Amino acid sequence: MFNPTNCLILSILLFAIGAYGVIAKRNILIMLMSVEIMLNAANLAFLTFARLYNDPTAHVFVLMNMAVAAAEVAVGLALLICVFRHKKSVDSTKLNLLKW
Amino acid sequence: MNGFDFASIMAISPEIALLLTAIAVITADICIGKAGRKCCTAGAACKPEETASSTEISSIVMPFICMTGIAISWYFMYNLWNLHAVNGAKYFSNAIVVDKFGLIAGFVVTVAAFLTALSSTGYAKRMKIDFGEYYGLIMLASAGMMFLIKGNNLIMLFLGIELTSLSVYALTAISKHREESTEAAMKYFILGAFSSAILLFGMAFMYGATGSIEFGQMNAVPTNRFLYFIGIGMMLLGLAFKIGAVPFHMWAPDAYQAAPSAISSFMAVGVKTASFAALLRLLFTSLIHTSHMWYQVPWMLAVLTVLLGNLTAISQTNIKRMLAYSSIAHTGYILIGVTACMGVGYSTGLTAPMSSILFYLAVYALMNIGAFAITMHLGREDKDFDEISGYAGLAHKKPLLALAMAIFMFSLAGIPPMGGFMAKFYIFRSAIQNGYIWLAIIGIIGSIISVYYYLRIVVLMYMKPAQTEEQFESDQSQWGLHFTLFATAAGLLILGLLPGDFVQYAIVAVKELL
Amino acid sequence: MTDTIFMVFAVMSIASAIAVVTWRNPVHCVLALIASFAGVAGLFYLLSAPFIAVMQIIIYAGAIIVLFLFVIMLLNLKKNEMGGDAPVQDRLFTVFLCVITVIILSIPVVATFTGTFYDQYKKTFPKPDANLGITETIGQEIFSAHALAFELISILIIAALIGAIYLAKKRQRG
Amino acid sequence: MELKELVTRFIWLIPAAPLAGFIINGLWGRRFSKNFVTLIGCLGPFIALLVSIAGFRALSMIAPAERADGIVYTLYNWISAGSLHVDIQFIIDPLSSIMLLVVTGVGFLIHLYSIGYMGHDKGYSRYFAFLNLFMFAMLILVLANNLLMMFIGWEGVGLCSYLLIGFWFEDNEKASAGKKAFIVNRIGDFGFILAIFLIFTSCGTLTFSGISEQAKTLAPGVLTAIAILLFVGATGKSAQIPLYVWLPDAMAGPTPVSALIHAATMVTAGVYMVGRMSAIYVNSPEALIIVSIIGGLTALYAATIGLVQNDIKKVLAYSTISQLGYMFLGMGVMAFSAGIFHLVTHAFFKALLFLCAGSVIHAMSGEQDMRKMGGLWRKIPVTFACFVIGAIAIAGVPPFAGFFSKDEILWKTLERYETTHAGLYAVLWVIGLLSALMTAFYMFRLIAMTFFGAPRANEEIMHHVHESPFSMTSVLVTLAILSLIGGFIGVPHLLGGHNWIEGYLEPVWAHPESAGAVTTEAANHSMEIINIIVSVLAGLAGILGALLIYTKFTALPAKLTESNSGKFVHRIVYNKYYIDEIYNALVIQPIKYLSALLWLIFDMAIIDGGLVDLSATLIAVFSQLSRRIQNGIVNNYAMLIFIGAILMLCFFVAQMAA
Repeated sequence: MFNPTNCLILSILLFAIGAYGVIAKRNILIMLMSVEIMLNAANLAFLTFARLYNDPTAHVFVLMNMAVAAAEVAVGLALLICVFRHKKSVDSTKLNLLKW
Repeated sequence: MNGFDFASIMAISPEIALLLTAIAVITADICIGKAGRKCCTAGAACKPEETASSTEISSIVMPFICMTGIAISWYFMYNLWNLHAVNGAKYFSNAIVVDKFGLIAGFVVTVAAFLTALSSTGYAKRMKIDFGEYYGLIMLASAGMMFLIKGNNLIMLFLGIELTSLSVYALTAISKHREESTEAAMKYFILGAFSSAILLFGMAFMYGATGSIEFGQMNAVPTNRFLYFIGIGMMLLGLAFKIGAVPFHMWAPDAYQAAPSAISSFMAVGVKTASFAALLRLLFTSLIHTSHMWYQVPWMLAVLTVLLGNLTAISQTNIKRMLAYSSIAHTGYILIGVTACMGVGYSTGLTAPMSSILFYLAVYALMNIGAFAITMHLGREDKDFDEISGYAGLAHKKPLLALAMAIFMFSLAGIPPMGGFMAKFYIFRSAIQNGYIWLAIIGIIGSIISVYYYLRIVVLMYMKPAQTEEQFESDQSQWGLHFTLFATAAGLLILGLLPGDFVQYAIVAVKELL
Repeated sequence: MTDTIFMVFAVMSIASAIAVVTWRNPVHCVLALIASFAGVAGLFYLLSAPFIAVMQIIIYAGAIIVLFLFVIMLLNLKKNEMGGDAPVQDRLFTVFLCVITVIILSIPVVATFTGTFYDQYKKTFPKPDANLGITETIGQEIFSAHALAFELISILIIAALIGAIYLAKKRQRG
Repeated sequence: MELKELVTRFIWLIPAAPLAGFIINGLWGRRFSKNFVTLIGCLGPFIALLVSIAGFRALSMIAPAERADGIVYTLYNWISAGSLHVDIQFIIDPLSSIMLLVVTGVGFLIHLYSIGYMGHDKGYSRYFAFLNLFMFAMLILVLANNLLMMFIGWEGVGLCSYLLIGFWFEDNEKASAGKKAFIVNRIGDFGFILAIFLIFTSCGTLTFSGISEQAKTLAPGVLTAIAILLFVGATGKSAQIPLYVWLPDAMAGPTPVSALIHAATMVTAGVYMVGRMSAIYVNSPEALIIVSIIGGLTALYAATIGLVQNDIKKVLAYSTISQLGYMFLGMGVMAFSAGIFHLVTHAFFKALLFLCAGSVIHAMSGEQDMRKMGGLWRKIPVTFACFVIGAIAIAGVPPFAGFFSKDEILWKTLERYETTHAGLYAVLWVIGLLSALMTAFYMFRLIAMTFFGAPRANEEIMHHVHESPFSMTSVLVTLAILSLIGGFIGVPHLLGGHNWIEGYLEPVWAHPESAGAVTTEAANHSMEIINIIVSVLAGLAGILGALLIYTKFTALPAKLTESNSGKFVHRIVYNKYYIDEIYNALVIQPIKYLSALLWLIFDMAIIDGGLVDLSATLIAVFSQLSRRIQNGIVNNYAMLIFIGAILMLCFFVAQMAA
């Protein structure tokens, strides 16, 4: 039995957990993973609504999102490697050259 | 029109031109690089002057490929402008829309890209940047911005934002041997990805509320306003991040300070113009009917952005960081225009604010690129000339350069007869016309505060002695930069003295839209 | 039956997501992330999106997770290089913020799906369109209505490739 | 008619000629020889002067009834956006033609003077370039046919004033004086630009003729708001209470600049603007009262400060503020013609006084402190004679220029006594009279301290004292002649004149709706005569008082003490001390305390401390606070974004519930 409320609240929970990860973790790797969780949450919401409207458009959207997520992770991790070369750390608090 | 027929291809011809240019640049880079390596390996010893000459060649050839590509794309845009004399046309199953509004915004973006390429002729080499990636990513980012401007559904909006952002993240870190560059790019990336996720979540709710992802289809006030409002809120946040509105602005100072100046100005101008165009398109096709219920949100954003941007700019010691905060403040002024669009009659009240936003974006592009180009011009080795105290006495050593800088500063401060004054005038006028008098007053207060820090540069340049003798000697022949500076300064004066024509174009473009 | 499966997948995705954001060791986190993705994939399947569910496994587990693992191995982090969590008060405040978010976002969801709107759509829930999530429908959709977006994705991946390769490689001109 | 067409065709030359001078000298000035720079620099204003004279002639040939429409020339359609339509349009009507003659005439003379005065400065070409740029902006302001163009000129003159005050920028104090002027002016501009917006939204047009037509139809509240906002702009530019503080500091610039910008032309822009917007003001009695009160208070207040200043230029600066107050008093009592008349005569004699002061400073090798001067009149007789003429003119002694204009303003104030608010206008008249007395007093105190008595400067400086070159003295003499005869353009009917300037300007002004209550002239003749007599007496009393107190005792040479009437002399010396004491105790000390108190309260506490310093400090503090947000840790940025998101969502959820 399909219940959109459950699915949406689940996706909201995932979204909040992801947001927690970005804000509270100081390990950039894990922050990137948390962003992935948030994107997943959005995809889940999309598919719930697709089911609601019987509309394949959202499926296409979700597919695009996955590709974008993969591309984003690639750039993000490459940047992380770059940063690691300079700082020898993936600690986000070490990124403190630029402020004020 | 669904498929890839001729008309559809023509509709995206400017973008195609930019993409092909990107590919051409990267290919050219590989070829020249190979040629350079070949003469290294073929000979008994690698002759440094040969590699140097291949670098020299590519440092001139690459920007020229870019500029040619942009010129071709302008030609296509010109065709489209004449073709769509009456109304915007939609292509690819309504995925994109071609109209004069988008063409003007696209023109501003490509002008920014053109000036960036032009000013990078000597600069990219001095900064030890790899040309292929640099120019390729600039072209890709411009194409992303153009798609963002033209996009007519949420998928195109999201993909346009992502294409633009991914290219710009990489461009921020393009001089990756500098620690602060990579750091800024990393921060920008994390926050960008975070806000993209929020934006996407908002899009999901928007879709859930309206059952469609197409802009025109989302405009009917939906049966359930609950999800709809959540969707609007989160999407606004995503776009507010891209334009750098307070409190979503924190990436901007870091990224603008640490990126090479050419990229800082390109990113400030291009991303802002494209995001504002997308925001406006979203607004007037889909959201305007309910805007009377939530205009307070952009109102608040505008106030915060104007005040915080201007206040924080005062205490900066690095000119690029100061310009970053000032660009945040300028986002605030434009947001005043956006707010002025809201809660008023649909077609009557929108012409003035929307055309003034277009005008502001064009003026902002010129003055920002100009100001950043000065920091490029005076820089040496792989540094930009970014200490504010270093500008003391510039007028005595390089009077023309100081004059140009004074023009940019006065224009940014909104002092007549520069373009910046007319732009602010139009924005504030439209806000007052539509009943947002307090917003306009706060905007004017903000611009009065801004006089402090812009004027400080002028005072330093004209009224203080130079610190050392040789500090203004730049070590390159920089004809590209000279041309950029001349073009932007002249453009600002022209837009300030004769704004009528450009505003007429903007009005035509906006009226067609409504 | 479906409800039970739903609950299993739901608990799996939530629990492993929480594990991702609480554990310290990135390798463990990646493994938890796989479990979370798998759980969400199961949910996708339940939402009559079998094709997307499969793609979820392929792209996320196949591409993204592998990328993460590669980078973790490449960096070979020592303990002091990892960076832990924010201070306790920050974490508590973040939890507080997240709870507020959940509440704020849940209010409209619950409000929407209990009223007349819900009744109107309720009839279609049990039997989704048989063609909704299958590959053919999505394929047709992609190559007709969203052909341009599909092309744009390829450009986006090119851009990401250029950027990523440039950033990750060591050599630089000059 | 032929002349009119010719003028119409060449109006654009008036601003364009100085602009061309600015561009040429500004870009290539350093490479030119000094003579060529001079030629270019003076040619622009000269051409402008010629065209202005031609314009004035052409306008005089038009029938008086049609003069108000003026000679209009549209250069091009400047802004046309929606309902806003603004042209670059020049107008020569009676008001602007008078102003044009003053600006170009005095401006040209001061250019000539600068040749000698700035001759040895290393920034010679830069100076002329800026001066030409100033002329350009000022002429745009004067010629403008709409508010927006006027605002452009308004900002332009502010910018040039800033550039020229800080001309000797090596001196830190001077650079900051320029900055102060700029910032204080921006506060005024804030009011002005708000007024422009308000006018546009309520009238739908920005041209002066359009505004005049619409003004009567506006709601009284809106009218008053516009009028007061405009006046805020005027107080900034024309240095009225409470925004006058920048003008004394502005004396840091070269003296010809003080004469041109801070005495004759730019600072009068506020008066000119109020005159231009007379249609707004006559329909708003409240605003008129505010203008007249501020004007009167400024006149008195600045005059009291002028009494105790020791810097020769500071005295003149406060005197300028005081005289500007007079003009606003005239504007406030709807004596627009009298206000403009005073503007014209003031331009003559104040420019003269400043230039003479410049000549003195030049002679004294840069010394500005009057306590170190004295006994100069033999050494620089031409300067001395001119200065005395200027001082008599400003003191209001007939038949010098200042008498007629000042008297006219006082008379019109007194005349208003018969209408409503009788007490107010009586007080204003007394204030005006008192300021006239003080004006005469401090001017002759200045003369006494500078030119009479024993030299107080050291031998070396006195040895170098010499009359200025011909290029400077000729300008002084010209201006002295103008100060002498300038008043005859407005001889009142009572004294057998026909008040030409009043009749000439009359078509420009708007008239209040209830203009019927003007009393017949005959009935007022006796009052007018009393007014003239009293004001002349006040001027003479001031002059005599100052001369007595400052010269009588110091002028007696020490020889007398040795003569056989030594005892008598001793008594006189003693007496002098005695009188000085009384004077000191009864007059100087109270005024000193009063002005020190006023200076403390207004200048230091409220304006410098309160408005400028406090706001600057506050802004700096906020700036420090706001940058703390950017603490460098990316997680915190994400948190702020998230908080922003939550707040926005809270708003939307609340909105849904509503």
